[in-house]
Amino acid sequence: MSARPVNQALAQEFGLSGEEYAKVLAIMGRTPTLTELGVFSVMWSEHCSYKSSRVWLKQLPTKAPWVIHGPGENAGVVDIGDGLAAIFKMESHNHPSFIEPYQGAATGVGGILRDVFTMGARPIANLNALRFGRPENPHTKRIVDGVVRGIGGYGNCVGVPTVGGEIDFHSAYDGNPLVNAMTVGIAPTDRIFLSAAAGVGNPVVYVGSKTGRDGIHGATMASAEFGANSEEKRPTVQVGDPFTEKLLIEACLELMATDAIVAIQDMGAAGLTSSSVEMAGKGGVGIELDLDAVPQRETGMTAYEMMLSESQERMLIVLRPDRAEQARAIFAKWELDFAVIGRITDTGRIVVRHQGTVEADIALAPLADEAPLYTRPTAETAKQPILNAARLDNRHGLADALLMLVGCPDLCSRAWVWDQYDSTIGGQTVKRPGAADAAVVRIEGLDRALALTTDCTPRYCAADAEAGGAQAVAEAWRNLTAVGARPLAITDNMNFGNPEKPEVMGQFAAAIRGMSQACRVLDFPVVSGNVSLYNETEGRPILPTPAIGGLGVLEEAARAVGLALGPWLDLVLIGETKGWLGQSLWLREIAGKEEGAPPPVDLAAERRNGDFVRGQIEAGRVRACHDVSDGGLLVAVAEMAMAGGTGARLSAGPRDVPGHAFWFGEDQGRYVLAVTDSAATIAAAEAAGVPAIRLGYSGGEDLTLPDGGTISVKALRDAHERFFPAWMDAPSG
Amino acid sequence: MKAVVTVMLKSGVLDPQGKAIGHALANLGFAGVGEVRAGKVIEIELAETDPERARGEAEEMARKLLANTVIESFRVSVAE
Amino acid sequence: MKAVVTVMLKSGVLDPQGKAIGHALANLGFAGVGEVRAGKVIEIELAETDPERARGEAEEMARKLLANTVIESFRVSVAE
Amino acid sequence: MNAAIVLFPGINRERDMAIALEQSSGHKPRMLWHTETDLSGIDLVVLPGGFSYGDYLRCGAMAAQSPVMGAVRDFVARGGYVLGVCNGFQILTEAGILPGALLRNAALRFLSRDCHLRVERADTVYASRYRRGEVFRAPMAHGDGNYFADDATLDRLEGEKLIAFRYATPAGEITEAANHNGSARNIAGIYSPNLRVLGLMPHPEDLIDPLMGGTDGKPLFDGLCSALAA
Ligand SMILES: Nc1ncnc2c1ncn2[C@@H]1O[C@H](COP(=O)(O)OP(=O)(O)O)[C@@H](O)[C@H]1O
Ligand SMILES: [Mg+2]
Repeated sequence: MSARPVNQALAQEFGLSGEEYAKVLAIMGRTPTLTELGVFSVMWSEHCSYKSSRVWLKQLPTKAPWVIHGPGENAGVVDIGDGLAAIFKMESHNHPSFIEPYQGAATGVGGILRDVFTMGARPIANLNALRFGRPENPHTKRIVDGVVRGIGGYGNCVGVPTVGGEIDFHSAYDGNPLVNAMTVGIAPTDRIFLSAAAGVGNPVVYVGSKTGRDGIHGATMASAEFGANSEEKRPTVQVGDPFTEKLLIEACLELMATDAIVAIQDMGAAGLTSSSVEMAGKGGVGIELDLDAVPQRETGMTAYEMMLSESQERMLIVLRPDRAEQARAIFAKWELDFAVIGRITDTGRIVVRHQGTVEADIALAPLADEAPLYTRPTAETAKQPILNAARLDNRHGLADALLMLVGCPDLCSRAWVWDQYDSTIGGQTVKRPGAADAAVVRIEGLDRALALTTDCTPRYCAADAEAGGAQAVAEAWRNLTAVGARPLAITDNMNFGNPEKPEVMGQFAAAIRGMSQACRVLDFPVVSGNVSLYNETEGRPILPTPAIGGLGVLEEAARAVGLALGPWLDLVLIGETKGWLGQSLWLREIAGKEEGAPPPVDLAAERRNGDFVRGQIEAGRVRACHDVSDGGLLVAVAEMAMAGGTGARLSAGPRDVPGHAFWFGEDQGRYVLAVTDSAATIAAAEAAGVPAIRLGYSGGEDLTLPDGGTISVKALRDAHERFFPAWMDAPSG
Repeated sequence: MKAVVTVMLKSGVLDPQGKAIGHALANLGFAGVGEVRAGKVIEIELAETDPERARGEAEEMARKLLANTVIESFRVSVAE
Repeated sequence: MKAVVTVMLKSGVLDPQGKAIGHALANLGFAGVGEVRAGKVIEIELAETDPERARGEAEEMARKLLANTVIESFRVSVAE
Repeated sequence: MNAAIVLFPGINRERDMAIALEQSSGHKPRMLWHTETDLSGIDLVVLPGGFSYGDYLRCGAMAAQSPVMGAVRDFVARGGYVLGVCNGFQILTEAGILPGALLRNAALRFLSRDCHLRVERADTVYASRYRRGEVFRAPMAHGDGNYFADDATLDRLEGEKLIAFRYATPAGEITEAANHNGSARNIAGIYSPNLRVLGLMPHPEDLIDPLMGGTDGKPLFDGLCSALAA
């Protein structure tokens, strides 16, 4: 490697501040080598060290009797009964997906899968939470196309069904789309694999794909040694290889059925560096690596390059020495590279050798303990006024407004998207995308099923991050409840702008506060998550987007309810309606304004209403259920009608709420139930202290509105299904 | 004229397809197979009759649409 | 030696990808674009140093694996 | 009945298939690694769905060259029963065991949705539990299911009544709109001349349980398993 002197200037290029570099010098007691500087810079990066977010993340509730492993492991682990655990996490791949949408999204899926199967779980479901710029923005179409193909391309090939997710459009994401991928896996509770290394002398084994110069620290791009490469600038984009990932899943699970593994960890961000440092650090041991043994795809790679490469589809394993040959045979069968590249020591140091030279020798404890931790300044975002619904201009009748809403980009059918995702593979998908508020996936061979959802309403978070944070958690809980599941835990993906801006850090802190309150009241702890900061272009941050991935359990998959409306049922609204139009989609799409305070979440009412609904579902009294969210009550009913191909006749709402506010307001904590006997449901609700009113009944081919308007279900579907195919498949650039 | 645009992954970028093809050729008993790279070729009939202008046009097409220059490089040849 | 195997769909086989590219090029404002066909190219490093034998080897690879002659035709070139 | 499911690297619907076969036959099928060549004692070989070798190069191309496929070819020659679903169908055409080829879907996108299949003949071990002309539903999940063969081959398939299923409307009409992937003559599946090899693109094995939305695919396995059990 060409001699670039290691000094403060280089450290800064690598992303370390002057103060951070001074700490490095103090820890090392000498000038670090290039490789050592690389190790510090990636371990102390925002991505690996959570230096701006850690103080806030600590506030999140993470415990419950059913939580087996909370944050701190590769993924969260919860007990789901029958001796099984669900292992799940969500992770962002925002920046790569902007640069190269297909590969960025694909490798995002690959990365989160590895976080889950590295703990011993067979992945059984994928979900994704996506935010894109305005459809009118000329780049958006290309990004949507690439991201959707990439998610499908990877997930379909590895054979994990993609069963759910969400998509929003907003100009704030024009230059910075969000791609958050979630994976859920299943393992026996007594066969969960952790990453803490142990056993002095135990071999450290590298398996999977070979290492190339993929995604090495952007800073090196500018350094001299690549000058010879002429105009072919080295891309930071990694290409995913889902075929190799599939082999890696099967090989790892086969090895995990033996007792060969002491510790295992995927090589994610900062590859070999973070995996080896974290495994040894967590285990309180030392580690020695011999880079000559690392399987390499390219020639002449330096120690620095190998330690920082982010080549995909690789894992690091500490093995029992007497099982190394057995492990080698398994990986040979799956035609994957397998190499002993080091061993565990008792030195508490990481020592990296390459071609006879010690390229790095760092004490692990200070690398972890003295990692920077910032309590960055925060500033509150001014609260917006509560809108008075009665004063809002209401030019459109219910029917016109409904047709516009069900057809708008944020509410229209996503079938074009999920048709590109294999949702049935595995043969266990009880509720596919679009069939219910949460996806429901049965556990092979059992009656038990998991309910899964992702949720966040960024426009609420932008107006009031605390209310928005609470709302995101509450909506996830509500969606799980609406299929009849018992919500267990969440994973989160905190997508925000530049944390050095007090307003952004203020949003972050407020969102955490709101989430924490909701998690506490709903008994819905955070067991894993991810933070993605610096989501900005040209100084303009994205909307604060704390995406929530929720997981719940159903003892009996057969009891899961969907949202498809059948004929001749009573429709009952659960929860209170004040007609909250601030930050509603009606306000944005129909009145053309984005303003006002977002709907508040009454967490006690949320819990009461949800527990009541779940009880009714468990008792078999509910034929269909749908939560009321974006677009409000009338959109919820229309969605049930479209899903079931059945119309409904709705009666007038209460007199004290204006019609448009009643039918399009986004008050929280509400559900629409389709039942055979509304009187019984309403009586039970009253007994439980839960507001309930009859909305009307189902049947026929039309939706008849309380103001006399009528729309056929077919017309609704046409409006609902038009946007995506017309936008994406229209022959244009 | 006919322009032929060949699009390959840049060197250094992982080529999973090429890798798998190389494996398969070895399994079929072909010896002495080194690196295998897989790419795309696009043949375009052009109304343009001047070779240099045709090449220029095809290069622009490659930059704008046919190649993803973040990870791919291309070469153009013209014939007839 | 390096063998380059180019695989194209036979002329009787519909090529929706080529058609889609043609459409997209027209939409980007390229005029005078006629038929567009999309195919694959596979570059193979061979230990073989004799051009004729290398070509023969690559042709066999194409027949056995790289092309499906029900729908595709191929051509081989060798270099270096 | 002794059924074997072949595992190629990258295959991923083998579990779905095993569940369907076990449910209809009462026996767990054997799992056969792609390097095995001994098929003695086996009554039915299944090539399941997935992405063998990542679907790189062409779907099924590399799997078709596996050692096990030589054995499957002999097995077919001896009159053995072979079911190839999705990637399995692609492998059968790539191996030349069934005619034609599967091209990219006409719309150039992966398609995962339910389709309707019309049963073209019911006098086979695979379709005996359906009626001729009956329509059943099955999930499809593929990017390359666009069946292609030259006109002479298509005419022969029609003449010899070797078309197993066609994409249809729920009412059984053979329309362009029902033909999601653009297949020649709406062909979703074909038989070998002795009617013992069936290749089809959709996944009846993923619709055998009311909980997953229906049991339309179950008669195929019930018919097959009871015929081969005899
Ligand atoms: N927003 C968050 N909320 C809760 N836990 C988090 C959050 N962000 C990160 N974590 C936890 O911190 C640990 C490190 O995360 P990460 O660096 O993304 O892991 P990996 O490198 O395995 O992908 C994980 O246990 C993760 O669950
Ligand atoms: Mg990890």
